[in-house]
Amino acid sequence: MDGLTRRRAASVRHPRGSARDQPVGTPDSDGPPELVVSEVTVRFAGLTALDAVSFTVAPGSVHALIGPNGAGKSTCFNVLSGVYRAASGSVRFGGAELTSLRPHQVAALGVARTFQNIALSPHLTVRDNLMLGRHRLTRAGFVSAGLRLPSARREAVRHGARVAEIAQFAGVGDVLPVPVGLLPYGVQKRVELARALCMEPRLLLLDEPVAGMNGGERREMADLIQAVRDSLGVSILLVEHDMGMVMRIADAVTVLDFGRRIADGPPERVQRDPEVIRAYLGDFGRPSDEHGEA
Amino acid sequence: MSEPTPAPDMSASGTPVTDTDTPAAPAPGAPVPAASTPGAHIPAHASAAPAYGVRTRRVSRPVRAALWAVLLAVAVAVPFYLEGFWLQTGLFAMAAAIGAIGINLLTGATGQLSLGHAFFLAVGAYSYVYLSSDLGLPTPLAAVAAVAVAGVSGGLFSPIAGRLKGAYLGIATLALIFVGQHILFNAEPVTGGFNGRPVPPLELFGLVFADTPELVVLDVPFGSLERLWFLGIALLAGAALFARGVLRGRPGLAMNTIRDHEIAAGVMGVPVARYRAGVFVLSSMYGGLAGVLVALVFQQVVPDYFGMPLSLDYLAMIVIGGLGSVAGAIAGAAFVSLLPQLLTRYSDALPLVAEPGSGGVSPAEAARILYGAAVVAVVLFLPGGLAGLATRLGRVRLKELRWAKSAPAQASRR
Amino acid sequence: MSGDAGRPGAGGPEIESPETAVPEAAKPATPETEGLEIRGLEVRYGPVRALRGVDLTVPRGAVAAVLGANGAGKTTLLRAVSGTLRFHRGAITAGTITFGGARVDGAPAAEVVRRGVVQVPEGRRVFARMTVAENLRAGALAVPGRRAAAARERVLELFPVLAERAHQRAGLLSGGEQQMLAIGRALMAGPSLLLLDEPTLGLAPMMAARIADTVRRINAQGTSVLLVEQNAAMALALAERAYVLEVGELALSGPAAELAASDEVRRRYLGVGAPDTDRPVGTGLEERAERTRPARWTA
Amino acid sequence: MAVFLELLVNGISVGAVYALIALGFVVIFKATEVVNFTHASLLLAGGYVIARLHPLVGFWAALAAGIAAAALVGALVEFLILRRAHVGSRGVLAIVTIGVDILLTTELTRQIGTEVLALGDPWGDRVLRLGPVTVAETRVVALAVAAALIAAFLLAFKFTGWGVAMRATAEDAETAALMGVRLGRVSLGAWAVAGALAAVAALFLCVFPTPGLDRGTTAAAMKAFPAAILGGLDSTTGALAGGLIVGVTETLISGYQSELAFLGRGIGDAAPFLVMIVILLLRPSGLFGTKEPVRV
Amino acid sequence: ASGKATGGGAGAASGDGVATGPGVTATTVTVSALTDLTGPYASFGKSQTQAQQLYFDQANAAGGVCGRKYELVVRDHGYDTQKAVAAYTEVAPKSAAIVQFIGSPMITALKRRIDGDKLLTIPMAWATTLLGSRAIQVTGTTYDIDMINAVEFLVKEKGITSGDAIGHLYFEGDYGESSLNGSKYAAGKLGLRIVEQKIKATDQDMSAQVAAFKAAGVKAVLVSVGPRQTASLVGVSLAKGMDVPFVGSNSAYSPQLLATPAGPALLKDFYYVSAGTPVSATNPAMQKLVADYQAKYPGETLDSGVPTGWSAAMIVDEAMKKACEAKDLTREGVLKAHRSQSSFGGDLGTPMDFTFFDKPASRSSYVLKPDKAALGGSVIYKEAEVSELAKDYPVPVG
Ligand SMILES: Nc1ncnc2c1ncn2[C@@H]1O[C@H](COP(=O)(O)OP(=O)(O)OP(=O)(O)O)[C@@H](O)[C@H]1O
Ligand SMILES: Nc1ncnc2c1ncn2[C@@H]1O[C@H](COP(=O)(O)OP(=O)(O)OP(=O)(O)O)[C@@H](O)[C@H]1O
Ligand SMILES: [Mg+2]
Ligand SMILES: [Mg+2]
Repeated sequence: MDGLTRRRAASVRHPRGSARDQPVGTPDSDGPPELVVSEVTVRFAGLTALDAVSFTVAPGSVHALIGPNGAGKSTCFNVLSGVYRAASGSVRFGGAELTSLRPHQVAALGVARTFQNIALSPHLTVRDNLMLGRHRLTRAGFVSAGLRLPSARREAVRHGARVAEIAQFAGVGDVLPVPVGLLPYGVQKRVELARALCMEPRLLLLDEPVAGMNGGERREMADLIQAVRDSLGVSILLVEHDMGMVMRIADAVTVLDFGRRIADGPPERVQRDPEVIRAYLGDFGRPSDEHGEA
Repeated sequence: MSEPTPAPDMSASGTPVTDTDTPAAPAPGAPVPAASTPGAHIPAHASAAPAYGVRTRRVSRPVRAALWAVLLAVAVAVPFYLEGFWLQTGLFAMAAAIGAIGINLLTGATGQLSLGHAFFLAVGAYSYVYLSSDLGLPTPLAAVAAVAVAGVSGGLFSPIAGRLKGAYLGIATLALIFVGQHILFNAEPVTGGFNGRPVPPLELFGLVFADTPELVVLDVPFGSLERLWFLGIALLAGAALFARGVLRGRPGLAMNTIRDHEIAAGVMGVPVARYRAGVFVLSSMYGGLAGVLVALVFQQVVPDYFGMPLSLDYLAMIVIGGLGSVAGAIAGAAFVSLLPQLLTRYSDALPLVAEPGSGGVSPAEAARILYGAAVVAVVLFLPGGLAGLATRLGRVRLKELRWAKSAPAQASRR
Repeated sequence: MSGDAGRPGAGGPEIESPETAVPEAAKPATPETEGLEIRGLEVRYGPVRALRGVDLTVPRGAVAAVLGANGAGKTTLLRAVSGTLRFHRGAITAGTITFGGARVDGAPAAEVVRRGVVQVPEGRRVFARMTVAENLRAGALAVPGRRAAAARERVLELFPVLAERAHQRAGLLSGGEQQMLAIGRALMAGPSLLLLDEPTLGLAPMMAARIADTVRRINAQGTSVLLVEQNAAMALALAERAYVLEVGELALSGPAAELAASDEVRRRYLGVGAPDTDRPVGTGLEERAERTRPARWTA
Repeated sequence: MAVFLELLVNGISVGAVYALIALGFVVIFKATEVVNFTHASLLLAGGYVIARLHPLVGFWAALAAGIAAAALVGALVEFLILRRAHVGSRGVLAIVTIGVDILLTTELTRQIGTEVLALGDPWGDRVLRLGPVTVAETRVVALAVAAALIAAFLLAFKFTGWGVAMRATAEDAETAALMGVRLGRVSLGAWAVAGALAAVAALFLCVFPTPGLDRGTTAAAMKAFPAAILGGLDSTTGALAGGLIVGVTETLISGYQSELAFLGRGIGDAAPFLVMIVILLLRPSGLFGTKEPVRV
Repeated sequence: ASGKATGGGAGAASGDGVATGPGVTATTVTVSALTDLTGPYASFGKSQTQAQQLYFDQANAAGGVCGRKYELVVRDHGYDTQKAVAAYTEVAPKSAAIVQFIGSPMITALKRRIDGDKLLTIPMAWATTLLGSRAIQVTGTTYDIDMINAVEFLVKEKGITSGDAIGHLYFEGDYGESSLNGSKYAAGKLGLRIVEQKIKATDQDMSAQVAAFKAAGVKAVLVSVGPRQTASLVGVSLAKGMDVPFVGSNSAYSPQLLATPAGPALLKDFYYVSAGTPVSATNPAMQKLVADYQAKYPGETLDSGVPTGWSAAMIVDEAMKKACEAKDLTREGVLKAHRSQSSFGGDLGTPMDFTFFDKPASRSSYVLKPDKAALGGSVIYKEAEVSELAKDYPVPVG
């Protein structure tokens, strides 16, 4: 039928290497490349949501992107993941220039993200939602899936196992058969993270991963994120308003305000930066201060 | 069409929380030491787990196999016993089912409304005629090519199909019907105009799907209908299995996600526009196949048939049958195509249905009314459509009431 | 921040609210408290029982907080009060809810609103295709025009960004801006009982603080507040009385300050303490993480 | 030239009627985001009542009755069916309205039988002569009425609480309820209004130059679909624009069909759809339609 | 073994030595009507079916045929191709003839099968595309013949002269287009210019078409559309001051129109041509039919469907009688008998010749005029005659 399926059908006939020896995931086993955001500007009707923003996410680091509401954090994510087009500027990830790519092309490079507002399929089970994360890693197209070619079957089994593994890891292992719509908010957040992990990303964009969680859960999530970084060696770009968490797990922090970058550097320094305190922290999240403790 | 629904059908939840009741609330006021309320420490995702123990066990294999065997046996026996009228009605139902499966992929699974399905049936039917009689392709080849042509014409529509959503796409596809019929009526050299054109019978491995040459099997005369019956069964089975594979497989997931959350789908690596177009092409190929079959049964293609009402019928079918499910599409198709025939056939025997011509409700009208009522009733009382109902009943019969609740939503979604 | 500045009861201990003496369940309904009274509430979503035997009181002019893990039933509780359970195929299967002396359980949402009970729903739920201004109007649908205008003033001064964005589609606002809009929209109705479901969700620290102040302010003006909040610290600082839900049942309740003091609560809801020394007990997540830390994916 | 003018004016006059029908679609879509296929049978119902009553009670009373009746039918459809259909997808609801339409149309056509019913309007077959051009008075009235109604709704949607409530309900019923919107009333109201509009449209659809109401009348509702869409399904202005565009295209194309014979004669009916396609390619949500705000 | 075993007993001879085929038993002869009682042609279909019911009741009362009683099976397809095809498949095996088949798209779809089944069929459509099949008997004239006669009528009586333009408003489909063939042929012979306007059955408002005709300065308009479009056309034309004669095909007019606002316009200068005698005709046969019909169906509208249906039934009955004389009621026998008749009827329509099946059975048609007072809403304006042109008009076949 259309190009899509033809290509898939072809690649079904000769998969990259034979199923056993070759990794199906991103071929490079030597850590993720660095992400270089330079001079990115995004404008909407009236306003400039991002104004020549630049920062760099070091390979394998947890980099926090913070700032007041409406500062442009999610917009930045949307640019990185190809949902918005930047008016100018460039985003380089390894060899690739992301600003010119469409979302699925960005995904193909191993950039995964979660959403600020949960974006799962409420009717599908958790397992199915996670399997979608494998989309970029699998090849079965209309033809091979329709004809149930052995290749498609094998693929499904192999990736199914991996999905279960990741689900366990993310702490949603035991709700795999549940339609997502029935899960409480906090659990859905985990599912989102798990789905992103299922893409075997090299760069993971997390938009407020612990929003709507209580202290204990926040901590679990924080540990989970660190575990991801350590065991999967993924670079993580993190948007979060929970200063306690940011301070605990971030290696570097970039602060946006009104679409401009007002600070950049290691957490401690940023946290003391008067400009940041004025624009964002207020008397919250002072050093030593766990999130919002009275 | 594709706005995410707040919460899925709530009948689709697991065994009651009572399974995981925590000990009674501790003495109020004074906070209680951790130890005394163990239940309290299980974090939601862990404690919730049993609460969602959605056990999706299916009917046991042997039972399933047996059911299929019986079904097959019946299907084979039918042409030996039923008269032509029934075979033909059955064949229309099969063709409808194929088309319905196709549109279900589009509307049910991907959330793209299409009112233009009849057009693709027309493309299939006419292409078959043109390719076989004018270009002289061998008929089986012509049939395959016709399906391909339908797919291509679906592809040509992809600038629209890829970009438009929901109601807008639905009505945009109306254009296919009207423009299509205009072409059918006016492009006489190809379409034969309002007369339509005779359909050359299919000829497969020397077997001609027509009344001549005579063929008698077990001293039952096998005319075109008897022969086509088996072709119909085969095509339908193939179409159904293929669609099932697609829905259960990788593409199915992508389609569902496009329906539920387009942007998310893109970010997860699904080329949304291309998929939309792809599904549209696929469903038009199903339409094309249905068209070919219809043509073979009709033996003459006429433009009037491929009008707006046909398209609407297809939508009704998938709703009655159950959105997104292959079995549903088939059930719905059977219902919609059999109902009027049954009523007209047995009008005299039926109460309340009056002799045609006499003042009362004529069979045709009764059929229309029941048909409309069915669409409404299903949506009101049978979420998940006939398919959902079937699963429910099946579960009940198998004493699996507990999972019955979990059946429809899941069954109807994937 | 010092939440309880000069507000009696917030600190809890010195003023013993009657509840602390008597067990919740045994406590007789007190009609003289013109506030919100929930007695023996049970809620089911089809077969799923989400709440059971919940008793809760918000005296007029008071602030009560509800804490609980994900899935504990907090949102369900608010839905039960605001009469929106039916939108989720849920229903109150036992117990009563009275507000201002009158039964409100089973009343349609619109009715409840007209009684002055207004909810800020979980997850913002702004009207994406309508402009910010229109969203605010929608908030004031149930009140006469004059009051609406006044309320509008207050809201815009509370969230200046909404004024800047007045004619932008709400769906295009940032997450936090949407949250502000959702709260502002609720305030437009000038409620006498405000149900807040995670109002600081996705808000920057300063903005969260501003919300806290707002709650305090409108409460001072006589609005009672039932606050569901994951930021337990803030919640406990704001409320006189707090309730802890666990898997659908009340696990703890008492003066906010006391709960804030219990290390149980500190650990599980404030998440306080150095990670290594005391992890959240029993979640076993870290252990699981160790056990099943997947390697990089190589088929 | 004269011909062109004549056709143009005729086109506009037909367009007015389409606009009226399209407005009905728009109202329902704005209030419920459902494409209302029942509109065709609402038309039929309204027209039928007018046709049956005018000999007895006179035209204006009959018109009032027809409007009331159609409004009632609309309300009933909402109250008995759509309100009770708990489906996520608006598409399914659209299909439900198809079912309802089949029900109503079947019964109504049964009632109408094989007759061609006159609506007894006061304008009869009088025409206005504007220089070389003549146009039926009924159509002039139709244009005026359409313009007036559309303006009215434009204002209503923008400035009345009703409009806001309606749109809020359409977008998110639960949250709307939390704003104190009485959901039942709003959508009931919307359907009643749509019914009333249908009756008005039916009037102008069935009077001169068309011979009268009969079972075929519903077919005309089809042509209002492209009108509603290319204007933008949620835009009252769009309904007017769309109606006029469809009317003019149709009339010009059929008027000049001899010159356009190479396109195949009788393309008049297909043409509006072609125009619609072109417009949708340029503007996927119609000329005046608001497009989904996309952001995550 | 199944009921289907052993093929459909063709040529089996029954007790009385009469060879019988499908639809004929020792006691009954089954004939079927595939009609439209719920679709666009419901009124037509209804009066035809009732007329035929009446005919066969009387025939049976008079002893039936060949010692057998007629049995009329009625199937309503509501003008839906699929339903029609299904209905045919159902009734064909058990019918000796089809006395009424409404809807040319449906008949065209089945033409080949009807031929193959050798099943004598009377289509209630008069397109030339239905000619050329031995089993299908188109009654009376075809649409094109009517239009030729119409043009000649215009020239003879309405002062149309060579060089003039006449408009032709016609439906998409074979009805419209066979009519157009006729008018074009006649126009060619008489040096007239035809201005075509093609519309669909769903079109209601003829303003655009009138404008076009007006612009082309037509002196008269031929009308091959449905009644509603006729009404709109005539009404609008007069209102816009295009006061010319209109001549329609027999399907273009229905008495109901006289009740609509277009009524006066129709009474002014509108005519229609038909091979069927109008019910208002004063010949005894017609008057008896009218009387009997009104007796059986009091209050039912009397339109052209009544005589048409009646004579169709009569045609079949005649064929059966003849076949009975030949002691051969097989389908072949019935067809042979039918095709042997060279001058049929005359009381309810113009006389017909069934011996050829590639020519219309008749070439002469009445010119009728609407008339409020008259029964059936029309009266004979000009007695039936074959126009010069029609006589040697080469009818396109199939
Ligand atoms: N598609 C859009 N159209 C118009 N304005 C937009 C769009 N997307 C974002 N904006 C505006 O751009 C600004 C930045 O939005 P963004 O979502 O990046 O903020 P944010 O940093 O994520 O804030 P928050 O912490 O509240 O999520 C906001 O003021 C928002 O209103
Ligand atoms: N519509 C529904 N159908 C079935 N079960 C539901 C539904 N909504 C919620 N539940 C279940 O009811 C319980 C309470 O859910 P609720 O949303 O009230 O928890 P919560 O305390 O608000 O969680 P969170 O902090 O994540 O918002 C959970 O187990 C949830 O899975
Ligand atoms: Mg954001
Ligand atoms: Mg909640």
